[in-house]
Amino acid sequence: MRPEPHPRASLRVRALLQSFGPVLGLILLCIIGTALNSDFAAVDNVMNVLTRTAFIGIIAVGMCFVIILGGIDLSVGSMAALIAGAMILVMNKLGPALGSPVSAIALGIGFAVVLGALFGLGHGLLIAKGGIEPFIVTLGTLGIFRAYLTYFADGGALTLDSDLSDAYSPVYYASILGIPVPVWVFLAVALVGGLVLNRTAFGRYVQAIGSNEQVARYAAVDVGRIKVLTYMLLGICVGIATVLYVPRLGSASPTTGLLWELEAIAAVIVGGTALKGGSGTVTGTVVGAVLLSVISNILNLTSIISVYLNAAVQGFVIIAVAFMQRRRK
Amino acid sequence: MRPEPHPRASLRVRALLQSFGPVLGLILLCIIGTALNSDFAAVDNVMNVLTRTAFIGIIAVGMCFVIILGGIDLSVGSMAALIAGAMILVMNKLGPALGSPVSAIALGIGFAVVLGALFGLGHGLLIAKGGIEPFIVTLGTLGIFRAYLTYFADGGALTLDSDLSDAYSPVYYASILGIPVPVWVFLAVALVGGLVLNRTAFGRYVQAIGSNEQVARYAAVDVGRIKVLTYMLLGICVGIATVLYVPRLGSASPTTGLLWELEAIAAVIVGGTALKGGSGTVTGTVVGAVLLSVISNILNLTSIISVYLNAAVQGFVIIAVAFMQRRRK
Amino acid sequence: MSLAIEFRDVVKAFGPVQVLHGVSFALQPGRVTGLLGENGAGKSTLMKILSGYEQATAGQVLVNGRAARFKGSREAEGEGIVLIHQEFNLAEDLTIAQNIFLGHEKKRGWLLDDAAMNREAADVLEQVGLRVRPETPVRQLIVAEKQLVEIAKALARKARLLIMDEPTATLTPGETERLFALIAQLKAAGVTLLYISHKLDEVERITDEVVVMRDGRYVTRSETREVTRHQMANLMVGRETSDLYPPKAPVPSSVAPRLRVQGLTVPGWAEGVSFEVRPGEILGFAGLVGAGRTELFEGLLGLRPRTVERLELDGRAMRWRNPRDAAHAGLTYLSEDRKGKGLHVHFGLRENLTLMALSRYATPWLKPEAERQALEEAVKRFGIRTGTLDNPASALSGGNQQKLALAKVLHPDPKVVVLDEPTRGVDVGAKRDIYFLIEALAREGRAVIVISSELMELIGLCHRVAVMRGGRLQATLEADQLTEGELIAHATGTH
Amino acid sequence: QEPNKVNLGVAIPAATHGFTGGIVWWANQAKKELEKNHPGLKITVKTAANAPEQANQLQDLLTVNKINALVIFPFESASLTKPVAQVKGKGVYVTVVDRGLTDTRAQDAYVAGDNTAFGKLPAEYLAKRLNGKGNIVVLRGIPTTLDNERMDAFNAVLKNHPDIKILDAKYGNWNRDDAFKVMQDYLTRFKQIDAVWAADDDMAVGVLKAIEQSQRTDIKEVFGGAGSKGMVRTIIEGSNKLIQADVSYSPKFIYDAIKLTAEARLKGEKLPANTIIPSVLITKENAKDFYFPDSPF
Ligand SMILES: Nc1ncnc2c1ncn2[C@@H]1O[C@H](COP(=O)(O)OP(=O)(O)OP(=O)(O)O)[C@@H](O)[C@H]1O
Ligand SMILES: Nc1ncnc2c1ncn2[C@@H]1O[C@H](COP(=O)(O)OP(=O)(O)OP(=O)(O)O)[C@@H](O)[C@H]1O
Ligand SMILES: O[C@@H]1[C@H](O)[C@H](O)CO[C@H]1O
Ligand SMILES: [Mg+2]
Ligand SMILES: [Mg+2]
Repeated sequence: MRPEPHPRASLRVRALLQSFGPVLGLILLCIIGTALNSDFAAVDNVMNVLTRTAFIGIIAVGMCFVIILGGIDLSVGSMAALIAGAMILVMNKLGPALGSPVSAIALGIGFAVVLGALFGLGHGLLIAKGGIEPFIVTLGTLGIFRAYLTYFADGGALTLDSDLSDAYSPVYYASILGIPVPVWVFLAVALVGGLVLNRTAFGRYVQAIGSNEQVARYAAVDVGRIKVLTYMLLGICVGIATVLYVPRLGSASPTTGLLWELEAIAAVIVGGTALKGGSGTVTGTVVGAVLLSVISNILNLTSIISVYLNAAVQGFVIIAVAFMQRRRK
Repeated sequence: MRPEPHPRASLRVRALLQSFGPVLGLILLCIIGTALNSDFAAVDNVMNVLTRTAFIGIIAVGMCFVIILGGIDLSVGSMAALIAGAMILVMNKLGPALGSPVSAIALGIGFAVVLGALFGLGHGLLIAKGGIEPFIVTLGTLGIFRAYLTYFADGGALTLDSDLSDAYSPVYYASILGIPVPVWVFLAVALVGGLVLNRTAFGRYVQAIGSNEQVARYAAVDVGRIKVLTYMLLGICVGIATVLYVPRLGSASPTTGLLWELEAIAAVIVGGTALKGGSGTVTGTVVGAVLLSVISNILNLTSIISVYLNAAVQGFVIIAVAFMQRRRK
Repeated sequence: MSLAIEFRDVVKAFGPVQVLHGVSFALQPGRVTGLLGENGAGKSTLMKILSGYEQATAGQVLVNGRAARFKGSREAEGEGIVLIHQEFNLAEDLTIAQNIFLGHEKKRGWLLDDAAMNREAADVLEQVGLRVRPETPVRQLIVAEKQLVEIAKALARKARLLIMDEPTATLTPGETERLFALIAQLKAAGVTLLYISHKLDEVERITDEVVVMRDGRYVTRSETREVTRHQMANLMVGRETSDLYPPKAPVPSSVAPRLRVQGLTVPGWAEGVSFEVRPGEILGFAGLVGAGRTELFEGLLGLRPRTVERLELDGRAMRWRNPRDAAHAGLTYLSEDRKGKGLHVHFGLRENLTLMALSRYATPWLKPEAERQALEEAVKRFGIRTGTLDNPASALSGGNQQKLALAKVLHPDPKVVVLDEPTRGVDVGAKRDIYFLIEALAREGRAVIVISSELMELIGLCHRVAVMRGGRLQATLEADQLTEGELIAHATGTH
Repeated sequence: QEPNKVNLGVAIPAATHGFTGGIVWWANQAKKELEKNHPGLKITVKTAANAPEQANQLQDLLTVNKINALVIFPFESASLTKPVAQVKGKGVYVTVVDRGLTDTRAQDAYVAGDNTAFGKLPAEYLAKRLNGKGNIVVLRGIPTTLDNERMDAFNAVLKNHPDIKILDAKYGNWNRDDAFKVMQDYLTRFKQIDAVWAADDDMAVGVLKAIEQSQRTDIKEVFGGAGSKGMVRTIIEGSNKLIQADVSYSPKFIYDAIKLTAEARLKGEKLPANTIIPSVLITKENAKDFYFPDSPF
């Protein structure tokens, strides 16, 4: 047999470039950031950026599964807002009843994650069993979740009682071994996500369904069940993200989580996963999420351009990064 | 494939339901609307609804092509806002210079459509030649377009000079044969759109690319060119929609066109086109757009439920309509 | 170990169209049975029912005497019944090993045991003779390799009844030989085999008996050694068949070449290939898998990066860069990958047929009536069998899809046409029709290039045959030099 | 900290509609003027599209820009309380503008418009104009605490006028287009409307267009809110008889807050704990005082 011909080798290089595209972009941005402001590379700033990436990053990990599955979820921002609101209501009720803020918070956390799983279950059933396009289902629930939050908050905000808020705040603000709690959680979610995607049958089926649903069906994969589980997984991620969000801002209002769906999807796609599904990586998604935060961090650190044009700079950078890792036609 | 008990009849019914799903939904809604408020069916209200559907509807027709092509455009709302702003600036300059409001308006209209085409050209080139995911390109330009509008408007509103505004306003407010001008334009765009999609080689190529790009390429379809043209077509639709929008309020501000992308995409998908592309109908899209306006019109005409829950009702209705026309798994 | 299968009055209808009209016959355990029938006879459909991918509308399948009604392929696999599909069923984004074990993953606790799966995949790949790493994504494979992966996938299932639906349609003689050796091994191990093929020489060689279907009905069965190939063909079509190949019309040697290609290089695939073909000439391309024939022509069309020293059509220099330019110049190409590159399976027959010649129907508005008329003519001319003209292409049988694909690339009326595996999966009757059609195309003054893995086809049809090996043009054989031995010798480099 | 070196951070919402456009413009205006006049002063302006982003900016201002004074127009009251408290905890002098925090310990000074008056004044004005009798339709902003405050104040006044009926109050999202549609539908639904509380000048623009199109004559008053330059000019010129009054709620208070804070800190002084910039009724008589032609709002 003759040696492996070139094309596969060049394909390898390409694949490498593709998966390193976002990383390269990130490195480049970091160089620019440091050049513009030497404090950019300071530990404090790096931790700040990573901590704030945690919400969107955790949601993006779940979104990565849904997109690889060939689906989409537009509702995550509203879902987070509603979970935050419901969680605050529950904790405010439980706090005085139980007398112990810590157990109220623990119950609240459990409640948030379960609620996320249930919302995901609903999506999954409507999509897999109801046979409705994911875009429509989640566009619908986007409105529904936010409306119910508005309703519960009477148009205003739901705010966590201050004793609970104090007891809860270390979940966002404390550090372990010098690294803030949300970063640990983000890391854990990303690791578990990567493991589930690449090393479990479930993850394999998600990729198979996204790549070719018919083939998966022919291979006797229980397509419906996997779809439901995938949307539940995203729901759980949203629940976890909310658990980190609430101690930070301590309240939920009708504007909470607005446009998070776009950010989460963008993190996944900037991270090199194709919107049409079939393949993608958790690592890429994490890098994508960090990259997006870094862009706005750099914009915050400098004032070289008009504030009106921040969004434009973000737009240009996103397109440029995507260009670096573009696929061959 | 599952066994079909009475394959022939049930397949027919299914196909019928699928294409009539949105129409049925619309009829049902109209019945509900009339029951809730007898003014719903009044000519004035019907004309109001159709007129205000025109913008989104016209954009949705273009979006329908892009989605059938297998693409997406998130930027249409921002694009409309920027075109509106640029158009107002140009007309305000030209008005005094030319001395005639009418010719300033005519030039402004031409400018808007050309600008739309150019933006579409930019998208098309980045996507087809640059090889970047449409989601990313248009997410980027979404930010860019809106940022530039905000910049030009200094964060406020750009307002058309009052003599121009008076001369221009018939384009939105006048009627021909009892039907408002925007409705005529909408009708014309839909008809031309339907014709182009179903009765021209271009339309066939759009479907072929969306169905399987590789096969289209092998079948000597100039995939790149068709993609560029399709995004240009959407850009032109956005330009036309803007031409109708500006005379309505005579101004453009950073809130102009906010979330229109979601509405336009929703109209297309509610109208029965699959997000993954390959096939779809202009008629469905038109019905989808009207259906979405009717929902909010009905909500405005009644106060049976808390205002907070309006968005929830919209969500439920969208999901229900989609359920009526769901595809077989 | 072996399974005994019996079909009893199996009926299948798709919507209004009934495709199986009460099929009854039995398969004897431990033997290799060939299933013969024209395109659209219902072979694939019957096999899908047997292996749980489709359900019969009426009738029964008995497995070892017990009625079985499989609700899905998994249940059939539970009984040891495995089908290798005629059309590929591979998830392109997954690797070879991941596809092979899809739905049957090996695990260590919760986690997948990829090392073990890759190891086992490597074993079965070795058995089928595919030397590609199991971690390679399927997207990167060529058609023949995908076919081998399909076979490897079935092997990994440890079948007791293995059904092969056209397994060699895209294989070259080398892989085919290896497959036959494998079949012999399986048979020796007691596996019952069902073999569907339109290559009657293969059927003759490896089957113990043949079962013939026609128009959704069982016709007859016979011990293989008791029938000749010619008789098989007659049984399939239900009438006397005549010569497979048309007589070769002489090509005047004085005419200038229609297409001249000089120094065509497709980086990584083909190196400095030059050839020419005259009007009225049929030029064959032979080679083994990996010879680079497909890629050479994909490069010629501009579908892959390539460089070319000189390109001439009717004496004029050409510089087309994509299939569209090429089609405008008068050259079209039929891909060997029907499903992935050849047809829009979700499109109607009409839309598929006219796609490459739409400008003819757009003046400026498309005329569906004219398109439909063209479809009716094509259905007649190419013998496409379809329930209704409104079917999507996916509802056609494999062979009929091939005919549609052929009709499609000929529809623009090209001056030069490149046909890559033109008779893939086509029945003998239709094959003959296609050969005569190709001959007619040449006689009309067109230049025809045929890439084929069936050496007999090249020998029977072509005026000259170019042989490629390792991306280089090895030799160009004139009609009087064309023998199987000669071709194989050049293709394998043992000349 | 050297008293005469002030590194001032300004955190405000992004210019997403007329009013916030005004906020951004006035903040930049303050930066331009004050940095020119005070060499020891550095002002960094950050605009945020949502609450978490604003919280992020606070962190960045602190960690990287190393601010020692902050003027913040909180995106949301409750959400920003904790992040602002953290900044204050690091020794930064904090002035909060308009949307008050839920815990006032998190701030040093508060400069605000008067949201209660924003709802109260139009209610009193309309009650008087309608002689205590008539039908009013209301457009609300975006569901927020401050929108609630205004609505509650409006309702509280009208409770004393039982013959004035609020036919409905739907959200127009502080957006001209949404207001246009809501008003069109109000006009279809209600045959007799005496006055409209549009609750924002941007929304009033949409409302006026819808009324103009319908050619209805029953409506006597449209009352916006915030005192945008377009509305104020209309009042000065008397060019639309439906627009007779407005209530001031000028984004200029961000300018005032920055100026007050910067100048006080440069001298090492403090601001009074509360500075309320009163919302007052704008009519033809006093309109000139509220007209800033250069501001975008
Ligand atoms: N999903 C479907 N819907 C409608 N008709 C179908 C469908 N699948 C198969 N058919 C029809 O059933 C008939 C039998 O098809 P089948 O694929 O079994 O033929 P085959 O004998 O395998 O032919 P070939 O040799 O070409 O592979 C054909 O006429 C085909 O058009
Ligand atoms: N030594 C080898 N090891 C692994 N793969 C090989 C080897 N040699 C060739 N190949 C594979 O063979 C393929 C090249 O096949 P190509 O399509 O060029 O052949 P072809 O002549 O068109 O064959 P076919 O007649 O099947 O169409 C490539 O995918 C290449 O990776
Ligand atoms: O953002 C809101 C609205 O724009 C309103 O018009 C005035 O108050 C501001 O806070
Ligand atoms: Mg078949
Ligand atoms: Mg080949």
